[in-house]
Amino acid sequence: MRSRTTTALATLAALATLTGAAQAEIRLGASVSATGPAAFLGDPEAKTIEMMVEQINASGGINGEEIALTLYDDGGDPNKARTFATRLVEDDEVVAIIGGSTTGTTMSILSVAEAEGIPFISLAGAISIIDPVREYVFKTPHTDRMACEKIFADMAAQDITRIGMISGTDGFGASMQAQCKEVAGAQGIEILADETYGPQDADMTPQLTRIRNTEGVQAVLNPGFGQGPAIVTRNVAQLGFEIPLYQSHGVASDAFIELAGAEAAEGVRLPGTALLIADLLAEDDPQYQVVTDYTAAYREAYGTATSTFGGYAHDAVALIVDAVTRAGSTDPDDIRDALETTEGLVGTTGTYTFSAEDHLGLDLSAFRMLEIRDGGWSAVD
Amino acid sequence: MSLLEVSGLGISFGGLRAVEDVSFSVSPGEIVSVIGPNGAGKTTLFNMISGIYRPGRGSVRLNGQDVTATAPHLLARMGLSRTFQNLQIFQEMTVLDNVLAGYHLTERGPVWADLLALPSMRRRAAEVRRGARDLLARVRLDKAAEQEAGSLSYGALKRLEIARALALGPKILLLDEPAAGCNAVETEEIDHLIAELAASGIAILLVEHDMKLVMRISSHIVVLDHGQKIAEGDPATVSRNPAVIAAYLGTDAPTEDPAHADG
Amino acid sequence: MTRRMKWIQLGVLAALIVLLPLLFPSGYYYRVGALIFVNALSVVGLVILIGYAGQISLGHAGFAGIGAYACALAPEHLGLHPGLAVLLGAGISGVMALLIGRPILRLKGYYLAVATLGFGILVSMVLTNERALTGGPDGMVVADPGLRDLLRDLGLRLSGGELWYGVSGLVLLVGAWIALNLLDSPTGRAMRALHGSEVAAATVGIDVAAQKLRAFVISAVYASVAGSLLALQNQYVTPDVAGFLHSVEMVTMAVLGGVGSVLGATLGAAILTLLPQVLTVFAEYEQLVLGAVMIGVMIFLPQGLLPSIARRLRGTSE
Amino acid sequence: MDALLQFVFSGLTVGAVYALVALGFTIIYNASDVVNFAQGEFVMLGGMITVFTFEAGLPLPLAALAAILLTAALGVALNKLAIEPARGAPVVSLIIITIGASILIRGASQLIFDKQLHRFPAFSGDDPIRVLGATILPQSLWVIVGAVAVFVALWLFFTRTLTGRAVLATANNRTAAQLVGINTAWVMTLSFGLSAAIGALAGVLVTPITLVSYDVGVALALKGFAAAMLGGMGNPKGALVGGLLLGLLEAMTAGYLSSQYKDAVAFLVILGVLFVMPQGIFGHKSTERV
Repeated sequence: MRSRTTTALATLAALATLTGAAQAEIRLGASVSATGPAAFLGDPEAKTIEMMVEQINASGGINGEEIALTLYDDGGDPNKARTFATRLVEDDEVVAIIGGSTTGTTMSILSVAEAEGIPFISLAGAISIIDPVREYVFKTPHTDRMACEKIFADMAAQDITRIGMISGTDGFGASMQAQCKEVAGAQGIEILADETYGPQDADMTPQLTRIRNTEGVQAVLNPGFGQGPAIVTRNVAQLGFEIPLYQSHGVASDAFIELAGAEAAEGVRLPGTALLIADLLAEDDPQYQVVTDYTAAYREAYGTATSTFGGYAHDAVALIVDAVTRAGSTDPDDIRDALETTEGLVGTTGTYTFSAEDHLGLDLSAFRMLEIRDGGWSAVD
Repeated sequence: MSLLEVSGLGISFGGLRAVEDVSFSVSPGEIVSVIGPNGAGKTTLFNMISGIYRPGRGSVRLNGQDVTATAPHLLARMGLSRTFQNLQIFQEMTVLDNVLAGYHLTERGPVWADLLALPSMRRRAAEVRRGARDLLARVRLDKAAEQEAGSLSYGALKRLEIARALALGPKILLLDEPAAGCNAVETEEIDHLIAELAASGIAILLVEHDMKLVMRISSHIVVLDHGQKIAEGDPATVSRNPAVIAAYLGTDAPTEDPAHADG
Repeated sequence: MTRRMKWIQLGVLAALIVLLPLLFPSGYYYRVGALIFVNALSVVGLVILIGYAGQISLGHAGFAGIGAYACALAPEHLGLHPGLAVLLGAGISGVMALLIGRPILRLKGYYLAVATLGFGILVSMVLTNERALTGGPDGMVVADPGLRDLLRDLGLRLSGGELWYGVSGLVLLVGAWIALNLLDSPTGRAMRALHGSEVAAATVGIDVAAQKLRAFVISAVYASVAGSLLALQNQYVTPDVAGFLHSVEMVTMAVLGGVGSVLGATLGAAILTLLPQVLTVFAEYEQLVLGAVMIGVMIFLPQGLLPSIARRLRGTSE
Repeated sequence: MDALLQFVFSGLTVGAVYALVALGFTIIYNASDVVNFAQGEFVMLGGMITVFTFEAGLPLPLAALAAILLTAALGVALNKLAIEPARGAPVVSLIIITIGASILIRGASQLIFDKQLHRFPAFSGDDPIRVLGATILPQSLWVIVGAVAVFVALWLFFTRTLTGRAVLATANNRTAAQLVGINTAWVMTLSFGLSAAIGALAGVLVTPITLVSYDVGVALALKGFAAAMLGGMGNPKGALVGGLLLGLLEAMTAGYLSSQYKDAVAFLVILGVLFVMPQGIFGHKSTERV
């Protein structure tokens, strides 16, 4: 029994040295949900991080030093995420961490990063990650609250004031549902119906029928990701709704149009990033270069289109590269300080300007209201 | 006064009357045997008396108290114990543990004493352990005490079941074919054991196919056929009863005397 | 199972807990060790339920969830110290097990499996849906019990990893001691007896329903305490802790290591906890390997790893 | 009123999916007393293989057929490699083995296929059919008809064919079946193949509605298992009724009570039924012989 455990530990130790064996100067850690229920988020994130590190090293690294990436797959399990965060910090001795595809895994990594003083850039949506501001924690995605605000602003512009909501009970959907309910009042939106569905449900017509039968509903909003929103979109078409359907940034990818079917998805609106409409961007758009470069590189490397979530990871890597370059140091505290003084860094999601009070650094303008027309994306504003 | 009183007992399975209107009684120290061809309803009768099946009709009285359809573990507290035709041994426990389980009512105590291994629990356990070893010696299994029960031979398991049933300190013992599968020597041992138990005042109710054994030790015999009692009386009377002879001849290979029809 | 065997097993366990840190190259190993101990604790509970009493549960993560959320909620809403919240959680789990166990445990085999599964899913559903209270699927923060500060004031400086390694190891030892006590006690014998034959157990006076219920309640308390320990050391809790997959993981650990054996349970917990850590380089193959291991062990070592190995070491003398 | 009808349509669609999974459970349980928790993976494979062969250029019916045959072969392999070698193992071990198989298949699919969601076109288009103000998709009818057809076919198989009766005989008493000359190993092979094929068929039918990805199997297996237990494990009638009942229950709860707790209500009802009828609605009571 003892010898067996020792062997297991020796294997562990051997593997640990193996992964860190590159002896490179900049040790970057990542823990994302490349498999499991949040693989939808984590898979493009993992691919993006790996691809970018390879690119950077191929072009000579940062300040002449290569990045040694240690990337773990936490499978969406917060418990595993915490273990991997500990491993990154204590065993792999990384100088910065990217990751936390979901709010749950982010919160687990966050407390390790804070305790050990390692800068951490989260890829999850919840506002609670950076509000209140924590010394070492930053994030790249817009908050769910911003998505709600963007959607409600678009509704208000069309004189829509009373809506029905149908949300997934997964982390993404539930978080956005709560945020939307919080900000709705302030933007003059009244939520008349509030329905939910499980992440694996096959049919949402009962919930949608309830919404349809609610007097006065002018639009439907569906926060969620995965197959749910595609099924909701198809069910809405099936039931012959005559009111507009809004989706969230959770489905902002080409795959969504394919899954929901171009016909059913026609006219669906959602807040998305420049990434989705890379080919529609004007060449003088500040994001043009970064977005086209990234989407092209991703397609070349993996043969598929990337998604908004891959873009979050892209921006996180870019932020760290920028911070290390400016800091001229690989000390975690120096990187943190440099991160906090990031100014005007253009990413795929938006333009980041961090400060001691703001560890997100995006504003609403980072979101673009998109509409699905003729089976493709088009910008509304 | 009789210890066990069965009156009008009957049960049906899916419309089929397995046992119908059976009555008899057993007194302390008495050995009553239930015999009959295969499928006569003997085991079913046992299962009703010991609370495993709920009788459809009739009543069971133990020590004057109505215990019809009482749960088996409550009957055990009242001093009713049994063995099984198809062995019901705790296979993965040691031989000693099997008998110790039979002492459950004596050795049980508050659960926290067991969880924390309090001295009170250890004292109780030590006491019954001595009794258990004695019982094992009595059925000649003392050498196998620490073996896993599943590794014993069939005959040994039969004896183990009797030892376990005795651990309860029963007032009445139901033995379902205790000698089945035993060789002549083992059968004789069981014969002695049963007689000894009866002599010590325990009431014995016996189902057995070995007619020599039954005729030798029974004080009273109840004969079942097709679920009904067809005869009753002391061994001599029953073995001369034409109905009994017919029942056996009708079902089994021809035998001149039911006393020799074993199996 | 003699008393000597009990102390040998406890001694081996204690020696492992105390000596392993000498081999730890970094603080991360304390974290892995602590996880193994916490998992082993809930698995020891399942050894009592599945191994001793022969009853299955596919919903025990539900109790872990109750224990975990007790530590998250009680300090915030009742002002209870997190340490006491562990006891509160254990109490709630025990009472809950008592209430649902009575009707559920009448069921056998797969019917019991689906009923316990239903219970587990109900708990995780409540934790997921009652967002206002539990933070929903995103989870919630668990207050620091202040144990580290307390020890520091007493002159003992420990890192978070070391502290929870020690605490989890200690609780596991206590849990193993209790489970081993039970094994060689009237209650333990009654449980194993009904596992062997319910009818025969009843005829020797064992109240089968009551004993099953005892095993269920005790194992629920184990799972609950394990859930609490996990929440306290993670300082964060999500409904995953109560999820179906966690239930399955617990049963797998138990069966893999040897469902009748306390040390085996610890081994099973260690293997399944280490597997994803060892396979990080081949993370894509993790599920493949896990599935193959589960099938392979059940076919080739049906008693579980430890008992099968022990049997092989003793030779074929029996 | 049209709302009620809409709920019924939804419930029947979802219920038919559950029933198809539950029917798969039933066959294997009958032949071997094993509840195969990898049943959901058969459904997943049916969908995934169809998607990938279809995208590779095979016509849809051929792609579906390929998926069903390949999955059936995998079912047979599962029996030969994992179930038969563990004959006589306790329930817990069998649960672990089949859950292990399900994890293994999922892990392999993730490597062989991908982690994305997929669908292929519905068989008869996406134009909803209107009935008294409610609507139902043609594909839903395919699923419902599929479930009923599989049930009828199974019922005929079990009652009218010699092979089917051999399966039932094996279910009742393996040793006795062997004694009367039934090749129980063949019965097992047949059952696993058949069950996997039915699972794959379910996957083919439902993918246009529910979409498919490598990890849809777990949820389907859980619901199908629950449905089968609700109806009474081992009884095709129970599987069909249990599945439809579960689907309707969820739809009605979502429609009239709370969509948040529709799964909770479903499980509460299952618990309630089992308390009253410990063998499920159509399950038969077994008496222990002592």
